[in-house]
Amino acid sequence: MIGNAPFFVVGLLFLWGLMAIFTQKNLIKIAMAITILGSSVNMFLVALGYRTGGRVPIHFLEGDGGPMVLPTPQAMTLTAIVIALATTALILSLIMLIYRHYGTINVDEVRRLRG
Amino acid sequence: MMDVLHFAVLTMLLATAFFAIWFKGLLPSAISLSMFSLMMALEFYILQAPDVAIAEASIGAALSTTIYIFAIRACSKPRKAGGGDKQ
Amino acid sequence: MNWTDHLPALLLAVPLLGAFVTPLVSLGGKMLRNTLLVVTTFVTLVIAFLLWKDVLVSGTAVYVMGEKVFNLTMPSGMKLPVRIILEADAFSAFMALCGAIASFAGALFSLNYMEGFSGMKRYVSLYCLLTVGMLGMTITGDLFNFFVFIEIASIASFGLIAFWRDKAEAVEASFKYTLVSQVASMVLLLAFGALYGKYNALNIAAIGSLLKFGFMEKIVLVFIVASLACKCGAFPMHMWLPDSYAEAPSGVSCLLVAVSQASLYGLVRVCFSLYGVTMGASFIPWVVILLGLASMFFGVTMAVVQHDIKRLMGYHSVSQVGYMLLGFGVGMLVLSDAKGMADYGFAAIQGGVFHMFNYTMYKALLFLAAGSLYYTTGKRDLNDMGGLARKMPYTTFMFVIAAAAIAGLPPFNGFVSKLLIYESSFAVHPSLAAIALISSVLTLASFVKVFQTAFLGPEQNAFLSVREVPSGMLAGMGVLTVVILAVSLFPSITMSYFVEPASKALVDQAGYIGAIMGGGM
Amino acid sequence: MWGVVHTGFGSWDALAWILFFGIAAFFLLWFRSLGRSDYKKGTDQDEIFWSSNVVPEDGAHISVPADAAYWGFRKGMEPFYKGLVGMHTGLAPDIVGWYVVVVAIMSVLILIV
Amino acid sequence: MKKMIFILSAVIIGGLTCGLLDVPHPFGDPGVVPMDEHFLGQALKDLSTENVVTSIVFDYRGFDTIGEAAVLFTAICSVTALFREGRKKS
Amino acid sequence: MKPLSLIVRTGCNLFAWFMLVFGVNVVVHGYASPGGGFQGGAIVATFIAFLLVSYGGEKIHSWVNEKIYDLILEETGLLLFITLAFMGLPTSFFYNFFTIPWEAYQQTGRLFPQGTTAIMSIAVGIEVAGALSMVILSMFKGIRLVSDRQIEEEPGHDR
Repeated sequence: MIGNAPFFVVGLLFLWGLMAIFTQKNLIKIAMAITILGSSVNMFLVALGYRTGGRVPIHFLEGDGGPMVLPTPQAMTLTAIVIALATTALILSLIMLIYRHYGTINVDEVRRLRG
Repeated sequence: MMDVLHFAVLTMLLATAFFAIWFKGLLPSAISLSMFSLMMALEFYILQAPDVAIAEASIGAALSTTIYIFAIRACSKPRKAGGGDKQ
Repeated sequence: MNWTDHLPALLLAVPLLGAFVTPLVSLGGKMLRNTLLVVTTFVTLVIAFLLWKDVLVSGTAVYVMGEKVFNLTMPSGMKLPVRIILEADAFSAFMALCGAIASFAGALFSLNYMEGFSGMKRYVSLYCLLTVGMLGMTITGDLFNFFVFIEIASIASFGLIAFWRDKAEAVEASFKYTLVSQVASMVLLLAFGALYGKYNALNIAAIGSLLKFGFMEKIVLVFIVASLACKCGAFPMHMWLPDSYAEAPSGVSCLLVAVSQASLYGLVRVCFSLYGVTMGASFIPWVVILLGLASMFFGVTMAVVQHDIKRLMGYHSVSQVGYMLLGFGVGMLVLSDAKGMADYGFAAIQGGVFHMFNYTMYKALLFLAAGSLYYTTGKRDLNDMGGLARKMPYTTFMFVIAAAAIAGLPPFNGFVSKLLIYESSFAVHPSLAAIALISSVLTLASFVKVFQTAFLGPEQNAFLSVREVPSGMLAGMGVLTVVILAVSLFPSITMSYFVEPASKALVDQAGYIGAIMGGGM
Repeated sequence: MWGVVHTGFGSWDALAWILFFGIAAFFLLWFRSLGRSDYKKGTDQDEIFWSSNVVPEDGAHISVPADAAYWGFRKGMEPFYKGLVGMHTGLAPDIVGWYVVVVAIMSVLILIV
Repeated sequence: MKKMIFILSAVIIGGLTCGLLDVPHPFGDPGVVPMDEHFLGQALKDLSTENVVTSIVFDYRGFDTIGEAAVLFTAICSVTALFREGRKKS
Repeated sequence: MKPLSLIVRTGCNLFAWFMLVFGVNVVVHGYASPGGGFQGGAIVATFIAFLLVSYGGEKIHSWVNEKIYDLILEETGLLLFITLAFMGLPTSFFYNFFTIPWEAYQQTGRLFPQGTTAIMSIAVGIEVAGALSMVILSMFKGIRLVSDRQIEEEPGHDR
């Protein structure tokens, strides 16, 4: 049986995304870490709505007649995906401008503002 | 059968996420991230969420990868030294 | 059907519409676009005022999005609300009014301040969207909707902080804010998802009526409190704040202050209305108090040694957020204890609520004054300034009023709220009040430094051509000055009509839940 | 209308403070009126005395820079400031790191306490 | 040193997250779900939309959707503002 | 961007038009099948990404004016969406104001799109397609802006 495996995968992805922020030096890798973090949360939301043996929440596709999976997390996830894309686009634009100004995308050298 | 597929997709999710950060090069990372999104879309499909799967496949796998590749191209053009944290 | 019933929806719809039509209106030229910005923020201010008045007269306003009757919270046969509900009690309306004032003042200021820059079409859109996000956070009654609005506010502020993208520091500050804000948002969404999974509801009141304080709720509370404290800039997580407040254009800094207050509102709302008395035995109140003390003290000590004027004010923001956290923390500590609540807890909450309003007003004014200095001199470094009081008398006057208010000098409003916080925290432990007093003294010291170096001193040749700022900027600062003076001179009216209903609404968890769960028609 | 705010331990009266400032202003103006009446603007009474040195043309040379303010305070609290400024490294992952540390400490504590 | 503390904290948070996630309900068994059952039962009758997710996105939680459209609009405004041509100095 | 091989470019060109049609289909049939405004809009937006691969940036920028995406697509979608939301206002904001009763709907064969949801879905589809295309185009423009051209200091900073 599948057990709670999807939830543990979510936790591992979350941890991996969080750790990548601290271990990576490249700004684009850090942006990827943010993307993984967002995806893990999206997967958590969808996994919350799953019912064993459930079917797609569309009345038109009459399946085998089992219970439908919960639709609300899916609607929330749609919103969260678009938000994640918006943030990704913005953070990559900022990285491009940082490269323009600093000539590097090493995170250790982007520290004019300190103290 | 479905459980085996589910396990395979979960394993692939972890592996692609791992390699997206692990690869040294940026382009392989971006491709791995794209694979990650595709696996995520497959996972959503297995969890009976085709709406989200379509969104994730088109946004995560296609558009997100495109802008990642744009960013990598913009940041890999050689520039003169200097800058950094020196004013 | 009365049109005033729709005020909560209009409060969000009007600035949203303003943001959406900006690209069309910009085709008509600069004049039309500026008019749109001012009109939109002014109409929002009027709506916020009407909503506040309405809530004060007739109690909590509930608005159900898309239902057949606007206040039918629960459809027949349901025990829980299903749609998105906007719930404006006295505290929400208070915060919305406070944010709308800051938004209007910043918009007036921006017109002249941003004259020489390109991309103003996008600036106007983003400014309206930031206003929407801030107002939405304050009046929504739904957890996921709160997340959406916090994201609108965050993304709009990323764009606005980096608006001067020709300066490397602005881009860097925006990047740092993006990173930490996004991690905090994801943790927040995880917490909201867990709450949804357990209670199968997203409404704050509905979850609040069901909540039992167990393992999951503890972790969720920690996640929410830490994320929102990060977004409003409490001490160990504050490092993005001075950077981004300093590098943003001044009109935006003014609004960012209101946005951080909206985050603080969310924190307080979750603690008081979602968890309420159930969390009484945990140590979260002490965490809030400790975060407050640390922010207050370390923020102000960092501010004393700064020489960049806006960065100094950014560190002061950290310090001032500490006062509010201290006040609310003391209030949370005695939430389940009726005697302590009557003795000093309610005073602490009143102090915190009043300080939120005061802080938004005078810190916004200080940022606008700093922006005026940048506009006329082109400098932000205090070492290069001096003798500007003769050249800019009005700016000096307003700066002095704001500085006196933030330092808590007696005739001004900052003193009243600080007094309330000192007294109530003294009742908990004298050392809390002592640290608060020391921070207040250091605040005064650093503003004396700013005043002395920037405005006093001999005239400098570099500033011979400096003139007073244009009238639009003066009008923006004037709005805030008038509000500060009015609040200072009529403290009893302010307290009884403004602060006390808000504090009562905040403490009254049963009332907040009952407005949705009990009413229901 | 002006009103008094009772804060539980004391009270706050805006009118009393305005009265106080009025009286203070009266005394201030009174003392000022006792001063010399033969002061004239533009004569040598007006000139700056700079320890018998030549007064610089530009005011920037005789104004005290902001860095010099509270020099002693900063010198006295040198170790404190060294730690505090050292904490603000300005690195982006550090900012996230502090947030993560706070969350971790809080969540461990709330499970123990 | 500092990095080790950060990573340790991240591990603590990750571990807690792993422990937290299946507490609401075990995977595949959401239990009693009044809100979602209401959506599933009423979507066809209230709105006559076959796709329940669409009816939630555009009707029951339509305000989230307008917020989400606003997020996209915000992203466009930000990206185009960052990459604007800029005014040349005269 | 460096030109890719001929096979990739031709394939992308063909695939792009297929994606356009598929995206429009997903948007229009969102009420009854998986899909809807966001998903379809995002698929339509991949159209422009494929065109960028197959033709290169200069050609695309000479063909399409960004104002098309900004003013026409995006504004139409957003304003249609918020207008529909406002039109429910006598009852409540976002009220679904022209649903057909359940009995009448059953007789039409249950495939007829109706209610504001279908129109809102199309509005959001237009908006998302315009918005994401705009993001792609501006970031593509950003590559040149970042590498070749100087981002000059603006006159507003001067005093």
